[in-house]
Amino acid sequence: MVERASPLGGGFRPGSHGDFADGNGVTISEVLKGSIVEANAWPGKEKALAESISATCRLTLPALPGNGAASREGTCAFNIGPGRFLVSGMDEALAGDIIAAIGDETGTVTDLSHGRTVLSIEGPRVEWVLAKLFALDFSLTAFPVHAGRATAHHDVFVQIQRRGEKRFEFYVFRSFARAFAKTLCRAAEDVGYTIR
Amino acid sequence: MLIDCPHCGPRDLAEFSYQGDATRTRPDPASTDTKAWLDYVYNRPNPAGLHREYWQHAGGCRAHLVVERDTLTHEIRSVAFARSADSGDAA
Amino acid sequence: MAEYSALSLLKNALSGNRDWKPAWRKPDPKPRYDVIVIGGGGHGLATAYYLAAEHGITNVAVLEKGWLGSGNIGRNTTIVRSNYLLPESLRFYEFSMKLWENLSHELNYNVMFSQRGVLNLAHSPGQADAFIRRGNAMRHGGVDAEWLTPQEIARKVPGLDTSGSARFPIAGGLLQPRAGTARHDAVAWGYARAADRRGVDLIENCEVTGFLRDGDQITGVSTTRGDIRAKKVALAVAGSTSRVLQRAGIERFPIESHVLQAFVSEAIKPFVNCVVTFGAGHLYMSQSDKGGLVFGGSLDFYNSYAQRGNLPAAEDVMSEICAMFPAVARLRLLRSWGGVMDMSMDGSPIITRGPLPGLYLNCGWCYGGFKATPASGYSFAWTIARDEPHAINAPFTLSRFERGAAIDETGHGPTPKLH
Amino acid sequence: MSPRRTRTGGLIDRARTIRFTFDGESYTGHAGDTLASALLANGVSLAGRSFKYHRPRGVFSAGIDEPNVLVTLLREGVREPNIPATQIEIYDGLRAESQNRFPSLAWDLGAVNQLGGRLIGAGFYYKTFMGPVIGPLKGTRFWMMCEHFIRCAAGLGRADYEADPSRYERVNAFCDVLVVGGGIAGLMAAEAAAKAGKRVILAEQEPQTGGFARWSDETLDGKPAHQWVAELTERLTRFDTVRLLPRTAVWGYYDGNTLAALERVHDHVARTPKGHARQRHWTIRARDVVLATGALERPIVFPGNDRPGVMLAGATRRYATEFGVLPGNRTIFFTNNDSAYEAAVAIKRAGGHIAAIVDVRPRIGDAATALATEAGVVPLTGRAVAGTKGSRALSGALVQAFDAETGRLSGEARPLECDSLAVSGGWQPVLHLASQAGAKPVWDEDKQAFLPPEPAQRWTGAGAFLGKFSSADALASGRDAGLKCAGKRPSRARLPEIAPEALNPAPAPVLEIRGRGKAFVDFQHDVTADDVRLAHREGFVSVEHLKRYTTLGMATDQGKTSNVPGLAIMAAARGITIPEAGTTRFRPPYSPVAIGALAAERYGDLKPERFTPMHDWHVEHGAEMTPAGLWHRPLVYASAGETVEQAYIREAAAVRRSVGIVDVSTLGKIAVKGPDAATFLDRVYTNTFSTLKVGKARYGLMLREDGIAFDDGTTWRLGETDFLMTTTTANAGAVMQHLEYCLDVLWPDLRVHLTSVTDQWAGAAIAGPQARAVLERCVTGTKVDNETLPFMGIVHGQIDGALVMICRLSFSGERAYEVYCGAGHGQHVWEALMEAGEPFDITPYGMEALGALRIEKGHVTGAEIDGRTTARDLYLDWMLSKKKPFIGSGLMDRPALIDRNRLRLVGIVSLDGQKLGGGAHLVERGSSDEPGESIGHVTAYCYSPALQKYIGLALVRGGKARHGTRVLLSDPLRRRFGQVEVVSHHFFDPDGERMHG
Repeated sequence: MVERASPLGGGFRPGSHGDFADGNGVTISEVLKGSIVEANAWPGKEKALAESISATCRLTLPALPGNGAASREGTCAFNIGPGRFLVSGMDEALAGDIIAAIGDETGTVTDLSHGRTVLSIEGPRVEWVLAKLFALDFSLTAFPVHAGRATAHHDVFVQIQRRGEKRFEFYVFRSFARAFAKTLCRAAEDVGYTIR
Repeated sequence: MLIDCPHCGPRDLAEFSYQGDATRTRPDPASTDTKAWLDYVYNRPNPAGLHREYWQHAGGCRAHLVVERDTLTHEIRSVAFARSADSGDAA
Repeated sequence: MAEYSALSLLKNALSGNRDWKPAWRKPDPKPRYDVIVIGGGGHGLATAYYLAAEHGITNVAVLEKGWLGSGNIGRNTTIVRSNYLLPESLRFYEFSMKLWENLSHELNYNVMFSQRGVLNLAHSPGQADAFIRRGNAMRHGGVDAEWLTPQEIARKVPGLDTSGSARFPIAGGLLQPRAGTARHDAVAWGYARAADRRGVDLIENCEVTGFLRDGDQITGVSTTRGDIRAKKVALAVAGSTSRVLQRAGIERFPIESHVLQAFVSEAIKPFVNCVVTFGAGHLYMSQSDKGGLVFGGSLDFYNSYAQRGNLPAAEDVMSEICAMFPAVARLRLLRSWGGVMDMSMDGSPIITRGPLPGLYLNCGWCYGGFKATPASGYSFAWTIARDEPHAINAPFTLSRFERGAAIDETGHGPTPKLH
Repeated sequence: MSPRRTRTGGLIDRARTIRFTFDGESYTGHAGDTLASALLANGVSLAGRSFKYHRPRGVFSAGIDEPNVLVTLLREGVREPNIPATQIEIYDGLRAESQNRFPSLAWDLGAVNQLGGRLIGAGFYYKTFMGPVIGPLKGTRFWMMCEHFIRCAAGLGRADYEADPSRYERVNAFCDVLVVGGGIAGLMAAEAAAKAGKRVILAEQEPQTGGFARWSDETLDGKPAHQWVAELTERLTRFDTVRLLPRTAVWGYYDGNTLAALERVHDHVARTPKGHARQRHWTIRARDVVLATGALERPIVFPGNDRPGVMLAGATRRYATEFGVLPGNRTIFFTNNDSAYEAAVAIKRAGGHIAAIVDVRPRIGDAATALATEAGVVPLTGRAVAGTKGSRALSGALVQAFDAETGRLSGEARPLECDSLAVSGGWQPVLHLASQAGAKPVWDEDKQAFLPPEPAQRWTGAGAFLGKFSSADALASGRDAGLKCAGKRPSRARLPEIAPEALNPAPAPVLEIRGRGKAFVDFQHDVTADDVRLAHREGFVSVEHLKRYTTLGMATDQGKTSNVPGLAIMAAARGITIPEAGTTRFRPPYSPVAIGALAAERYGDLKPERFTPMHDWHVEHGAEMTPAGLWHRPLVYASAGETVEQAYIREAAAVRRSVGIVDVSTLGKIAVKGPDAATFLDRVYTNTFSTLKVGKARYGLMLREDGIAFDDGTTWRLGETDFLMTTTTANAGAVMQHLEYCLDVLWPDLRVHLTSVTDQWAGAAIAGPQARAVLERCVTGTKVDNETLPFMGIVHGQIDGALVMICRLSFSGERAYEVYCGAGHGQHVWEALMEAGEPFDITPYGMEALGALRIEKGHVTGAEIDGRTTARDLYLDWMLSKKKPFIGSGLMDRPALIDRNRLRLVGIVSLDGQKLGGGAHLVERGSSDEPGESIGHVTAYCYSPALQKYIGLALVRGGKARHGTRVLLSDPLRRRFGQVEVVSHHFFDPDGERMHG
């Protein structure tokens, strides 16, 4: 297969940037997911859809608002709207598997593997940096590990999954990815950041 | 202002897009009653007080909501999904 | 009552300013008038003035629920312009502009109309074409308009980011040199004083609570200061239009009330000498005589009668002003306020007889009411006095929606928040 | 040693000397000084000039309420005007300038305005400057000439045009309890809430917490108040759940308990570290708010009350106690309440000399008497200061007998020598935030102050904000407020013991001493008591009229000191009480906020940039990019020396001649899926989609509900229940939102899902006679011949290993294909197409050529679908289905919308061989001087390589009926006039032979 180009461009330079007086505040990197799909249940079929996803992706996805899950292999899924889930994994075949697994009577699946860019941000100052960009409560109690949130930074829609106590993954529309990465990096300058 | 999205929880106003009056009833699509169409498209109760209105959680889950809000104080009394709201637009 | 002039100022200064008289009387309402104007804002006061001055109808009361000029004319970014696209709007606002140009004299009150120019910046070739279309429409309608290149703009307005590296580089600008600003309160006070001198009763703290009727015919109003009868009742209450109409039994109307915020910075020495608007967003800015930068942007986008704005809308405006004038980032916001706008379904006003017999209506000014004040008062007075519209307000009826003859400057259709 | 600095005491760090300049003079101060305290310590009493009369002014307050000494800071290469000296922490190298004076503070030409004092009182502008009725200065010209000079004289500091180099940022915060104000009440509230497990934010506008406790001489449990405060603050920092925000002014109280605060992060150091914000804009969503905002002291209005050396009594106390600075060598106190006595003692203890205490009250209590004794004076009760002496500095005060009942002065005015006059008119709680939140203040006759009412939003008051002025009350009310926010009942636990006991600061109801000379109410705007009375005389009696007519309270201090005295004078003039005179509603911000701080991260980058997958290729290949909404799109790919026009003509000609390629990735793309998808499309489009076969595309038109054209595009049926809709680039968001509204609100029963896939697909359009040949060279997995891929057909295949979906459709009139592939493969596929096109000299083209080609074909776009045109106006009536209703069908036939005389679409051809011009109008007759009546306008124009002429599209009254006629092009704005012929808008290949072939 043809390799997918990153939308981030030359400005997204690996290395250390910003004020390192207190060490590395956060690490930012692009996660090259093989598959990203949006799965959308018909009313009343939310549970069936979540179960289907769970079975295909080998994880346990609760069909509850804002909930999410991740498998040991790194496949993750989270809820982004009523009956709507974002599912992603490193395997390029996964999108096809999910499309095949979900029947017409359960809902629809749309392949977004190219359409969304995933950025990971992690580190001790991650909540501070993110608080600059989103009107969301990033505290662990309000936003537990695996949970997902759909939100926006001004014109940029963002879907966020918490992947660890100090790690988040951001799904942004590909065409906005370069601008968003720039904004994210800028917000991290005061705590020092590393691009990997 | 914060709107308590039934799906996402309380979120900042900036994430929502106002979609207008939610008391209008769209005429039957095949209706040729111009008066009814005019009333639907142009007329509004525009109350000073409790207002039933649509908001879309555009910067969130994208669902349309029916919000009851006081236009004098901006106090929000209730929020529900437009899809499950009991009255309002149907055709 | 004494004329205002440099001489009267000097005379009064010599006598310790003890002899100044009230700018207008504070009469009690009479039981009956020829015309009652509801709403003591700019439009209501201007209407009363022109009824008296142009039509000799002086047995007129203006009823104001608060203090005169307490509506949108009291919280305003004060821009006066006639740079419109559509012929109906052009005719109306240019008529207004001509009245503005002689207003201080006519009212014997300095309304500080300053024709410092309004410059609309365009930021893409397509937007430039749209602005040129408007400028040409102005010229064909007998209104002044000029097209400025980015170089000319850089010379005229220092501090603007005219660099090619701006996020939205400036492609040109449409200038109306005769446009400008005026002192908003002075307009209300000037009309009030001039109307009062011609015998109009200006009655403050008098809220209309209901309408007196004879069948369908409106015969007067009930107020917090008693019932008052009149042959004709005229409504000019801007953001409160729907509320007042509801008291006349009209439950649904093509108006939504929305909040618009405006802002002023701390006073600084002269910084910008014309009104500038930013085309890659929605922002207008000028500098007041006191030195504050006065600016505003879009509506808060939801129905509201609370004169209170929200924070995200304010932040949007600040972002845009910084994009336009990067030096302004360091200046400080002094005050913000919110006004209630009567947003119509096509963004254009309604000045008409009806919708009930004996009732006359002036509303739907969205956020363009200030500049319209003279023409609005003039044509509304005409409509009330003669029971037929003046040529300039004839297209601005209610029936235009029925006919499909909306006057939609922005092309956004019946979505009031977008006008 | 500075002349006014005490030998010891204060909370400044005397070991650290700091150098700064003021108006070019070098001075020193200590760490912990404000610019105001440092200037006072250096004996600089004249430090500002007032707005209108240019009166000499000195420091009047010690805090946020300072009306007089505003300075311009020169920092990071730019000017920052109007900063109160009381709010500036000095740092090494600080440079400040005084304002509103020329040529210098001491000798200011503007002071000539004082001579015209009576002439230029309140409202004078309105009464003159109307100018002559005839002559060169008639109309507005005379006023504008005068205005020019008035403007130069007005304003305060001068800003420059250099971009602000600062960085600002926003931080969103969430908490259970936001405590506004870090005085002892606020600290107690914060601790109580934190102990109950709540997430707490405490914001304090000053650099340190403590407020009044920093300059009182009280002890709490035997410790000096400031030390007790420091310990409590330290305890708070140990909670993980507490965030302390010093230098943070909460300035806005918005709906839903959303509060805005400004943190001055690095204003107190010489240089903001790289990558850090100078100021930070906090948006705090708090479940509960504790307002512990304290109180501000009011002045008394009396003649000459603005002379440098006159200062608020509480401020003198703060300068002496916190900063170790004496207000003068001989200080007179003038008061209507007891709090000034405590201040007098503080000055005395710091080593100052109290010349007198003048009290308007006939009698005072024992406690005050004792304090006066300690201060070394016998209070002059029943007396008032009726005037002051001095010019640029205070040299004395005139003291006269005064009857507080009648407000009259009597007897001889006795001059008393002094260089400092400390005034107290009582205290007014800071209600601004509560007022913003909708609270209407209530007048308290006993305290002679406005107090907060019952809250409308979720806030709880504490301390002096509630009118509880004693430290004991502040501690108790603060703790109770914190507990209340934590859902707990008031505590009976012991509170720290306070010594000495505080005096009751309830003042006598005297806020003005009427005498001869200017008595200032609003210092900064030079509004005098006589101005207030003049406003009354002229009928401007409502509070709002008063404010507007005199500009009272509209200066940068926003009337913090002038509000209540102004109201009191108006109330007296009207013969009514203060509450009857009314209050004004406070608006955000409570204190001025840098505009850049509110723009935050958007300062410098207003909107995010949107790039297509092929963006870098375009740039590398010389494309000139142009903004299209948030997107960047190639305008032309000009080669060296080419103009834009030459370039697009070359590009468009290449398409007609051979083949071209254009990036169409920006088109909006929406996946429409589900069993009811076809039904749904039938309802939103004017034409029918349910009859569309799988593997085919159709052009569609949408209307708004009012029957006006909304958007157009093609929709592709990829499967029975699977459609891909495309929209115009500009309307992508609006169409998506419209469709979602339809599904959520109008037809919730339809089983349809929508997903934005704009970013999933890269799109390249290949157009021209050789387009198919190019595809044949690179597409695998499918044939692309006319049979397999007829007009509006769709095939799936691969290009150089990447999956592609190809639809044959054309907006140029040429044989053309849109090739879609995964966005991540966009550049890969584009390059493969370029390579395959090499033998045909494939030419990349930009927006200009794209426009030229679509104009030649007569295809409409945003310039024609401008929100005012109907389908019929654009001759798209054939798309209006008669078989089914659709959005817009209900109102599209209204009489004015089907009028034949509407502006309708035509083509125009330039007859003089000159360019047309977007936005030019068309007239039947007219000249450059008399442009005549417009009958329409040009919506788009180009040079047509196919026709070798300048052509355009236009909307013209009557439309088609004018075909074959000649009209005049009129573009007065660009001075272009000429003749054009009106023709069909289908210039090129009207029968579609090339497109279908």
